[in-house]
Amino acid sequence: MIDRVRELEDALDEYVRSGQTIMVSGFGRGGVPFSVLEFMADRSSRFEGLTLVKNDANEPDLGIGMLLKRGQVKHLVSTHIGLNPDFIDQMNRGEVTCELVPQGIFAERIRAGGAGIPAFLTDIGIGTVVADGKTAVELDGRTLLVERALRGDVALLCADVADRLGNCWWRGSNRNMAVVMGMACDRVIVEAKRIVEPGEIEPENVHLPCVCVDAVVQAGERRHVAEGRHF
Amino acid sequence: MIDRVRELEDALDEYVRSGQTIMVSGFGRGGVPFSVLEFMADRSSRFEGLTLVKNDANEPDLGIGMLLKRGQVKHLVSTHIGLNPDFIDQMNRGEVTCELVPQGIFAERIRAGGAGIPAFLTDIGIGTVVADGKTAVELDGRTLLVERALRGDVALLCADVADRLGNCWWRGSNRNMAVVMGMACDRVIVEAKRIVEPGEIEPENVHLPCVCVDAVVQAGERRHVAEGRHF
Amino acid sequence: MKPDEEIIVRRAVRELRSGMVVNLGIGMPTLIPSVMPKGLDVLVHSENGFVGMGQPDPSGTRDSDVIDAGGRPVFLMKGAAAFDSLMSFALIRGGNLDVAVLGAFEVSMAGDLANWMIPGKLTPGMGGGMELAQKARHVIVVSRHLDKHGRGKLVEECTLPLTATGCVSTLITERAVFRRTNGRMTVCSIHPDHTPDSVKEGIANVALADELEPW
Amino acid sequence: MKPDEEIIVRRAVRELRSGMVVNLGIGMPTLIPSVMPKGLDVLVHSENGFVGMGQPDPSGTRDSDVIDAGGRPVFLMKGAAAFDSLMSFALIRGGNLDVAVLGAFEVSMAGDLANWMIPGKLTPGMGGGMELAQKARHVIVVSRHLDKHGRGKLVEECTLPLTATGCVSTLITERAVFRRTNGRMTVCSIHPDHTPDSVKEGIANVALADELEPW
Repeated sequence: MIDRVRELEDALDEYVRSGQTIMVSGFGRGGVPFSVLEFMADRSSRFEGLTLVKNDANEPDLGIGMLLKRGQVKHLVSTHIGLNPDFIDQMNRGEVTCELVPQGIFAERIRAGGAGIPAFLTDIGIGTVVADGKTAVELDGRTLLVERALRGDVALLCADVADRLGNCWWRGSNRNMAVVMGMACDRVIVEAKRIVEPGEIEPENVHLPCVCVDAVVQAGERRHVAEGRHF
Repeated sequence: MIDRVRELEDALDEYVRSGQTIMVSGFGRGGVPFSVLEFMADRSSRFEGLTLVKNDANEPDLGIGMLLKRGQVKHLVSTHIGLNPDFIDQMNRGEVTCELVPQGIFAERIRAGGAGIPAFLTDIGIGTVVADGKTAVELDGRTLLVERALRGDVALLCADVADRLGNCWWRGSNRNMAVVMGMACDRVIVEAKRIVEPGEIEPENVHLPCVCVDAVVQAGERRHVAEGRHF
Repeated sequence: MKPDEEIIVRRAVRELRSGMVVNLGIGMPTLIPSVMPKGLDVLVHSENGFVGMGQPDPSGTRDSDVIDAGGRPVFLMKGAAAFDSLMSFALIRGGNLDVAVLGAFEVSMAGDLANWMIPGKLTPGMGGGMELAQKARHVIVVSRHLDKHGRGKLVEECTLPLTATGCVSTLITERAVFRRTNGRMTVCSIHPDHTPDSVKEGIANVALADELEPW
Repeated sequence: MKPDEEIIVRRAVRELRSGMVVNLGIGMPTLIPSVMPKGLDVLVHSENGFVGMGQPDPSGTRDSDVIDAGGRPVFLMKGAAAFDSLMSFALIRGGNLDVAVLGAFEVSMAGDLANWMIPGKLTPGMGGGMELAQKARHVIVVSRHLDKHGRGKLVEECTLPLTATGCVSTLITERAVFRRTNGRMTVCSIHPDHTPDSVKEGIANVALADELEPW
């Protein structure tokens, strides 16, 4: 039987390297792989010079906020960074660069990367700074922007339930960017709040099929967090 | 409370007209809206000159095979017509036209239509007759084809479970093209094998959200079908 | 909720009709569910992955599994659907939203919207704002009438980076409702505590509709 | 299963390794699950919406809710995932298939594949064949050695409309296994009942590998 359950450290050792492009799931505090990120922040010299792709910059000292603060990140591709003033300061000091992408285009570019679609055309962002520097084309009398697929070396995801094969299921608002990121990276590590046997997730309700997943690791008990502080 | 459950005849009267482009779910015999199609075939003069978009041509006298045989269809966009020799004969006699599209590109073009993506670039079909007549573009040194979004006036879907709001869920291999078709049409009629109250489908397990659906009708008891014959 | 905010969001709710699919942006728009009257059956879309979002969940924390786009815990109504960002924005771009209620830094007389960046000062990012502003059938902006420097939010031309051009249908402040009519924002309703003069405070060159709607 | 088919599919199974993700095309490839040995843990992908497809379900009908791409009822293994066509082909194009086993009308010496149309005679359509042929890491074609007119399936150049160019890694017939080596199909293994001469019947100009693999 295929079994992708691994120790967190083993999986990170095998798949994650300094300098990689890493996609991280999560929207606000929902669906963020906190255990994996804490492990990486605690060993900052092993995981440096990263390009992160994440919906938002989390909060200072939380999630990717820890990696940003420790200077492990050289570039962030994101849609919203408003809850992390420390990161905005780092950016303004030129310590890190950031590409801001409209959220739906962010999801769509990652999905394109996962789905083998090299590029797509869109009218989103026309007439705004988002269009600056992008190729525009005419199609059936409309001006459209060419948006390119985005892929990563590794995806770090947090699922509510994963089975030993790697099939994943998410609760409520935790799914956000996880499925498309799981499709768009060469290696996919899933931190699961609950690991179950194959067959416990109904086939029709699997959100991310196991063929995309390389390792399932048990999420740690999350330290209670409120208003950006650990307790 | 919003309640989209309707009588089949009322929904078809309100939304379906001769000459429309109609997307029909189903792959083989799975997920085909047989009750709606039988109703339309029985009233062929009310539903003529249709352009159908369907994964396959069904079998003679089955599903869209009935509409094809009665001459209600002028054009079919499909991926596979091999199980309907009657239709191939009609096509060879010039009574109906057919555009064959690679199955994944078929799904992707419909999804693009539903997701507000005017077009996408792909390498699928390059070096084959599928590329004939299509715009080719260069991107990052690769030659790619421009594939345009596909939309329809009406989608006719068969779901295994729908709630009164219109949220849908499919069993096994019945989902196939239904979700993307439900997103890509101005009006969506779902024939449901089972109609349930809102909340009975877990929010996370909804396959097609209710905002895409205009009417839910009860599927009839399907006459048993084996090897293309009704019993 | 502060008094001005309550005036604004209560007025905004009256723009909604049963059956509508409505997205509520981060900030003041997320106050709307708490003032929604019984019997108004709108389906609330939240870009982080729901249709059918309900009231705030006072027992939840920001670590809840069901949060709105602003990170606050919420309940779901019966019949809600939860999905990922991909589906969420496919629904937005596909034209399934009747209304988006958004905040603003600036709205121009032509209906341009700027709400995601103040260069050198504030760069929260656009989040899902560009798609919402471009693709919802009606974009309602809710905002204080004046910013903290006493400048009106309705300006002749936006000076900040745009979210989308010509997208705003309606601007609701605590003083007035402006609607885009013949391509230009026009005063269509005035709050009972205000007058045409106080509505025009800080705003150059705005016309009144021939007939004002009741507030 | 006819004797020739059984020889072909049993040989094809021996190309598979545990852990592989494998798609089985319509026709002869769908016979493969029934000859898969215990202990060979492949994940079978079916383009109509599964990963983890199992054995045929003899109790099912073609109206079953769980059918393969050829319309036949099947069981799912524990841990299977069911999804729609969109996800299914995203997985294919995204490079998640190790192997696709397909049928053929013609395979050219350069590895071109024609399997979806015989103009004027047979137009079944390409179904998902183009994506499978272009995007699976290894494309294995299973086919009778000769067509019913006695012509070999392996031809110098395809005369029929192509499914994809240069895509075939391996061709397995009841007489031989051909692999694309340095851009040209080469005989790599010969069935014990056959000889280099009988393998070359109906096929022009095919070379033998320096060292043949055991069948």
